[in-house]
Amino acid sequence: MNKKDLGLLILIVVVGIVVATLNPRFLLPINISNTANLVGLFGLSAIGQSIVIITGGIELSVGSAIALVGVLFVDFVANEGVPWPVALVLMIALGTLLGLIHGLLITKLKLQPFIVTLCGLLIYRGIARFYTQDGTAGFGFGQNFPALNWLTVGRSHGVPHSFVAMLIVAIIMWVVLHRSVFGRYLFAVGKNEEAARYSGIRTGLVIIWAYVICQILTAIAAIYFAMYTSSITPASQGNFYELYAIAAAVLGGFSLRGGEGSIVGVVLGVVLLQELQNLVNLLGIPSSLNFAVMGGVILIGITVDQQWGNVRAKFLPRKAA
Amino acid sequence: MNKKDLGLLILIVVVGIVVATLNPRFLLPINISNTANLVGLFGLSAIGQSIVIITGGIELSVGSAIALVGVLFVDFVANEGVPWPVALVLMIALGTLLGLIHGLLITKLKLQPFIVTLCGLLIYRGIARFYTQDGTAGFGFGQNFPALNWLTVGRSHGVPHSFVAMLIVAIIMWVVLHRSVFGRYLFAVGKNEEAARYSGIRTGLVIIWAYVICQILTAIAAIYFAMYTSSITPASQGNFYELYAIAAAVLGGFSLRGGEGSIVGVVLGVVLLQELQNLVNLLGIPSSLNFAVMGGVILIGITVDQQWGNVRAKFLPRKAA
Amino acid sequence: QSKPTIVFVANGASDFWKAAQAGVKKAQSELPDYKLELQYPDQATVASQNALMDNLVSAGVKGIIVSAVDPKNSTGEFDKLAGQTALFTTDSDAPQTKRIAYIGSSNILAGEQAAEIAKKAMPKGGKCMGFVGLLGADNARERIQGFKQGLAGTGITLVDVRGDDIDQARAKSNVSDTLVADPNVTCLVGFYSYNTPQIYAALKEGGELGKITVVGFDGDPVTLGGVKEGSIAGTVVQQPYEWAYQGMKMIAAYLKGDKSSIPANGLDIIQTKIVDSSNVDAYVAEQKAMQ
Amino acid sequence: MAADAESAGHRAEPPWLVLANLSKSYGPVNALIDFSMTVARGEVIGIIGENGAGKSTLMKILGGVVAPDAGTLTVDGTPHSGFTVADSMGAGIAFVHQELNLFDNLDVAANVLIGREKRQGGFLNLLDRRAQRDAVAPLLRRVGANFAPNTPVSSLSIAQCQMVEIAKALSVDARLVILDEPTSSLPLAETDKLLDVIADLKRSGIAVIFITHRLHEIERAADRVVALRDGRLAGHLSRAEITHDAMVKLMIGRDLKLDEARSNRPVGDIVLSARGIRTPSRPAAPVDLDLRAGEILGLAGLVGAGRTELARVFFGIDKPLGGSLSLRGQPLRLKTTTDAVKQGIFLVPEDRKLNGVLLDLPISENISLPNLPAHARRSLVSRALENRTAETQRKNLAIKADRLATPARSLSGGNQQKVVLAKWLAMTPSVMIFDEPTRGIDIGAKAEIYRLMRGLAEQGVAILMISSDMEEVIGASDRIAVMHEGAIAGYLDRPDFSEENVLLLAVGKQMNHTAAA
Ligand SMILES: Nc1ncnc2c1ncn2[C@@H]1O[C@H](COP(=O)(O)OP(=O)(O)OP(=O)(O)O)[C@@H](O)[C@H]1O
Ligand SMILES: Nc1ncnc2c1ncn2[C@@H]1O[C@H](COP(=O)(O)OP(=O)(O)OP(=O)(O)O)[C@@H](O)[C@H]1O
Ligand SMILES: [Mg+2]
Ligand SMILES: [Mg+2]
Repeated sequence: MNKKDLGLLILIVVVGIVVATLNPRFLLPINISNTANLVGLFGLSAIGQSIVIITGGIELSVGSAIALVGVLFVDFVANEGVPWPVALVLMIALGTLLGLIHGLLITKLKLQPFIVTLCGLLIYRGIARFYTQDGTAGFGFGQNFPALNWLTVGRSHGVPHSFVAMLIVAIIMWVVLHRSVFGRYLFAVGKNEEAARYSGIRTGLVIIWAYVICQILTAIAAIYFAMYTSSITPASQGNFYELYAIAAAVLGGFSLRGGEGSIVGVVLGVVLLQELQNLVNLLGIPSSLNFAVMGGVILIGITVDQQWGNVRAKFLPRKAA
Repeated sequence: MNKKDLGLLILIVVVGIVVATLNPRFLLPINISNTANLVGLFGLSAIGQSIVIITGGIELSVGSAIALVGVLFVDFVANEGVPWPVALVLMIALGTLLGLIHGLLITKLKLQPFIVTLCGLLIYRGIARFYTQDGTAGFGFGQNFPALNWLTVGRSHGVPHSFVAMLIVAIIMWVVLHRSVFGRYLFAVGKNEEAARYSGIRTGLVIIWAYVICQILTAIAAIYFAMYTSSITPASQGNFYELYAIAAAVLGGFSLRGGEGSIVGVVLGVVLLQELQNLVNLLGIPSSLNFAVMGGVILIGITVDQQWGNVRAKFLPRKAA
Repeated sequence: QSKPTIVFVANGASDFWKAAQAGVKKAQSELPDYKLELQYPDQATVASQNALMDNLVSAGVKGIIVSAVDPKNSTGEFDKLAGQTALFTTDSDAPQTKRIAYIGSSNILAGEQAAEIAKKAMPKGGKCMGFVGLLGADNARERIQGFKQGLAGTGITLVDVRGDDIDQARAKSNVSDTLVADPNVTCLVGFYSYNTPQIYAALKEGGELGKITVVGFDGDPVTLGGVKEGSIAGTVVQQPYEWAYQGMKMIAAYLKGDKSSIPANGLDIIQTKIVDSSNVDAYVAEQKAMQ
Repeated sequence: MAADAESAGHRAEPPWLVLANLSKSYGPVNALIDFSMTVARGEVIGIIGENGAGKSTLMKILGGVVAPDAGTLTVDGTPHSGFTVADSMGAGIAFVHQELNLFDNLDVAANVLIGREKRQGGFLNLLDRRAQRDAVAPLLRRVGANFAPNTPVSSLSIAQCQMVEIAKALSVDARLVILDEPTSSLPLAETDKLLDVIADLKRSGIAVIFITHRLHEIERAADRVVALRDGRLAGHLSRAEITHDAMVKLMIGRDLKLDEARSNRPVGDIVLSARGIRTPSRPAAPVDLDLRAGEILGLAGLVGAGRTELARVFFGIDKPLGGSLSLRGQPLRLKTTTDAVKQGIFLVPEDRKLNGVLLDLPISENISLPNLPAHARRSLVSRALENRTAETQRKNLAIKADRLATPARSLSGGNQQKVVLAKWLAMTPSVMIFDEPTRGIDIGAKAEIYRLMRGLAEQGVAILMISSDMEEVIGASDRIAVMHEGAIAGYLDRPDFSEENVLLLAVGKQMNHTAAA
């Protein structure tokens, strides 16, 4: 864990202590369990996003993809009678396809990631809305898939399985990003794609993989979200979730210029954001201020982090090169 | 007008001809006038956005700023009895302030534009919603401000004044961007901020100005939007408008890496986006598909533009460099 | 160009309007001389809805019945539209405009009916927490107002209403958080159609189903299931089918020159009704029959 | 020399790499025309040529980065028409690019082994970080680097980065190592080390192609010289024929007399003076420095001595932690570079690609940029005025570009440097700071730059010349200041000028007055 991550952890703990002092019920196991569940849901998509951000890209279609995959999954399972494991595989295939398309457009046609994924944002939401004729996709009353439920919304000893899933994904992605050759290439490509190419790295392939991984994780997150809400309004499901994911990554020390960041950081970023959401409800802050609180804390966190870095640079002499 | 702009113009005309063939009412003066009005509204904020994009920055808080300024303006004028010219000046001052804050955070504290303005997006919307307690701000029945109305929602010979305002702003910004010393600095900073600094340019100041200009234009756009809708739901007014502005700029040939773009381009980008919205409604395409159509056309437009550039580069020998 | 068109403009995409769609269809079968449609703005915003209606008028639509996103403040736009087409309102009224008539329910009355359910379920009083999509929206305000009016003088209070911006994940976590934040809350009210199912789900997960009184609005299948099961005290349903069906017929008549069906005060209130365990089966059957 | 005998031994073998009739043009610019050469095993070839002669282009073709328009490459008897980066690597060609290509978010070891990581964990392809470090440490020792394999590259200076690049080339099991101006920012000691490395490579049968504008390095290291002029082969020199004058003649087609004459005119008053300036990386070492009108003060020092950082303070880029500046006796407060430029303090930066020119802007716009208001009427830029200035500067500095509207990117490194000079010379300097002014600049242009500097000094401009090129420091300065670990270790006046003295001060020892006498 690097210094940035540590700073974030301290911020999370400090905020936690303040909230717990104001309303001790903050520490109730059920509340922590609920928050952990949301951390799991948002964490899955944020980890995906962070892989793309490492390469210097951005994936704005996450929220829409969550709506599209959610709608299809629920409709397949609830209405079309597709067995859920099959639907799950189909959704992951869909995620792979979306990621592949984005990656190809970005690497082969040299389109800017921002614009490709912005179009994705528009198109996938459109398709999701069209598919249901702008209606809601949901499970009927009493429709039940015990195994699927256990996997997604189940809890063991109060630990939500969504959180467990996120942890597993985080550990895998930690190894991939920080310990594998592919991870090294992600960092290299993010810093200087040209130079990476000169070094014999197949940069196009690395970038395509990043988008594929992101969309696969997004598809998994979409299924968890779908099972959590168990009904999906395609016009609003997942709206702005890409921004949450990006915010979490940036809070966690990622640079949108690419080449910087850690998995621990993004997970902590998600934890902080969810803590803030929880705090608004627990302290009875008007829900209209929810956004403002979130924005304010992110801004303060980033500023403090930055300033702290400056102060360190100023007063602590650099170690001999 | 450069080749990129010309290509876009051709796309606009072609789409127009197709739509007019399918539904001749597309060419009715009232329809063109309505579309021109929307072009005016969105154009004002897109021009502002494009100035920021030139510097390699991004301004994500546009939509929220439109909500905040709109709410305050309407409330001041309709409920607080502030004379509208005073309110107008106050709103422009507010825009200046917001731009200044963003610019200072970005240049002095060295925060990333994406994250500063993302926090702006969250915070301003929160404030707007809190200010009205999540209610709507609107003019009461029969409240009327003839001069203000004439300026904003009035039309002369069918030409909406919002469109006229946008044209005036576009001409001014064209001179600023493409002919003035400041414009040259904007491009230089966008291409390579460090090198610009090493040439004795006060890059910080240039960047701050870019955000101030953007927010001033956004504030003006906000007032036009407010008068157009004449009521403002702070939770939804302006949602995603930053994305439209960015999409328009990118369609118009701007690079999000900075240092590239033209005012003619961004205006044409806005025209195309509004033409698409209009088309969806006129051709009776399900409105759920609106987004998908928009995304699809942007993607195709950008791809064609890019591929055309590649083909040109391949087959037409470059003019003497 | 061929047949005159009448459009039902909803206030945003939602399942709620599926029933209205059915009503439009039914009316279409009875009105072959007209082309009847239902359209949504691409976003639930005034700007988007206004642009949609401007375009419809440009396209030559003869009559519009609209569920306004923000009726209070759409005076100018509605008056302009009323000059170009036959304009009716539904769902939420804009009485000061030049619209011809309003066909729909009264949200204040609906709120009062919800209060009835609460009173019946909690004779000893209690603390209620409300949940809604858009706190500022008129229908939300009126329902909340009606609910409070209906509770006046009883031992039941509505302590707060949490908004979620139509984000269902937020809607659910708001409920979970409330259960944690204030253990004295004994009653939860879902003011928007999707809020009640999310309350139901959160309670179920928290193992508190049945221990807390739930009052709902609208007829989401989960809500109705909960009512049937007994874990939801009751719900107040509107009749969008009737709005669309009767509205379309009224406009068609009006366009033919028959003004008699327009109520004198311009208000055609179609009553909301309480669905509780006593009549839920009948209601579900009735809805099935309609589709 | 032993090396001579060895290379003679290899000459009998057929060359393993043959370049035949290579041509490459960028639009109207013919960067390389019908060029042929061969490379034998264990041969050290020095490539020389003026800026823009096509040296880097040739190397990029060898590296597979640029595809030639015509011609073939034959490796071990196999001709290649399309030669990709992978082909190049496969052929055992290691390449140190002229421009640095390091990843400053990774550590040194990761950079050295990028694309060729040490792996473990089978199909999982995990990094073996210990093996990486173990593999890189000896390479770093070999190039004389004093930093560890796990040092983040972001904390290295340019010269140190260049060492990493060289280590990277050594790490490949190469048959040919291409070094495109590897010493352009290496000071003397490190350069020596590099020449040793080259000799090492040669001993183990590895060929080296070595591009540099420092001709004495070629004299020391090369078996053979290939000269380019305007994209064509200008001629060869065998080991025996390599002399400074012969090389110059091949490169520029005539003799060149380096103008060593220094005016003995007395220098003027103190223009810029610094007192107790402390910089962030060396807060404990305050710098006092006086710069006089009409003098060229050479500023020497080892890698990372802190010269660049001092220059940044003088130019208003960094704020010092403490201390004060004054200009002609008046206190000088620099909040931004604009303040410095207003006072006539100009900087020609060390990293021209990053800080010197805007690569995508036309040459003319680069030149007018610092003085744009003077090229504008009522704040609107006048292209006519701009072009006039640019045209004047192009003539004065002999910038090799066919049109001033082309982006600076298309210029060779040397010509880019001239553009940086041009933008300042179009204004009136009172203090000019040159940070490695001739880095990557050919000998002809170098002479011009020295002449320009001298001319400026004669007009009374105070000049601070930071340089790691010992010849340059001793040849062009009127006075030398030597920095050691952030502080000024001492000054040398003309009589004391010697490589030895500069080096002694640079490593923190006392200088040796007798040696100078
Ligand atoms: N990408 C490019 N686009 C256009 N012209 C180019 C490009 N790269 C190089 N050139 C031109 O090709 C010619 C040869 O350039 P090259 O970089 O090979 O020179 P060089 O001999 O390495 O010079 P230097 O000593 O300055 O590094 C120059 O005239 C240069 O302007
Ligand atoms: N104590 C230190 N720890 C780490 N890095 C240092 C230290 N001192 C200097 N450096 C590095 O060296 C640079 C400071 O030296 P500067 O570049 O000013 O040296 P210089 O004398 O110009 O040498 P060079 O030949 O490297 O340009 C900084 O950019 C920094 O990266
Ligand atoms: Mg070169
Ligand atoms: Mg230096």
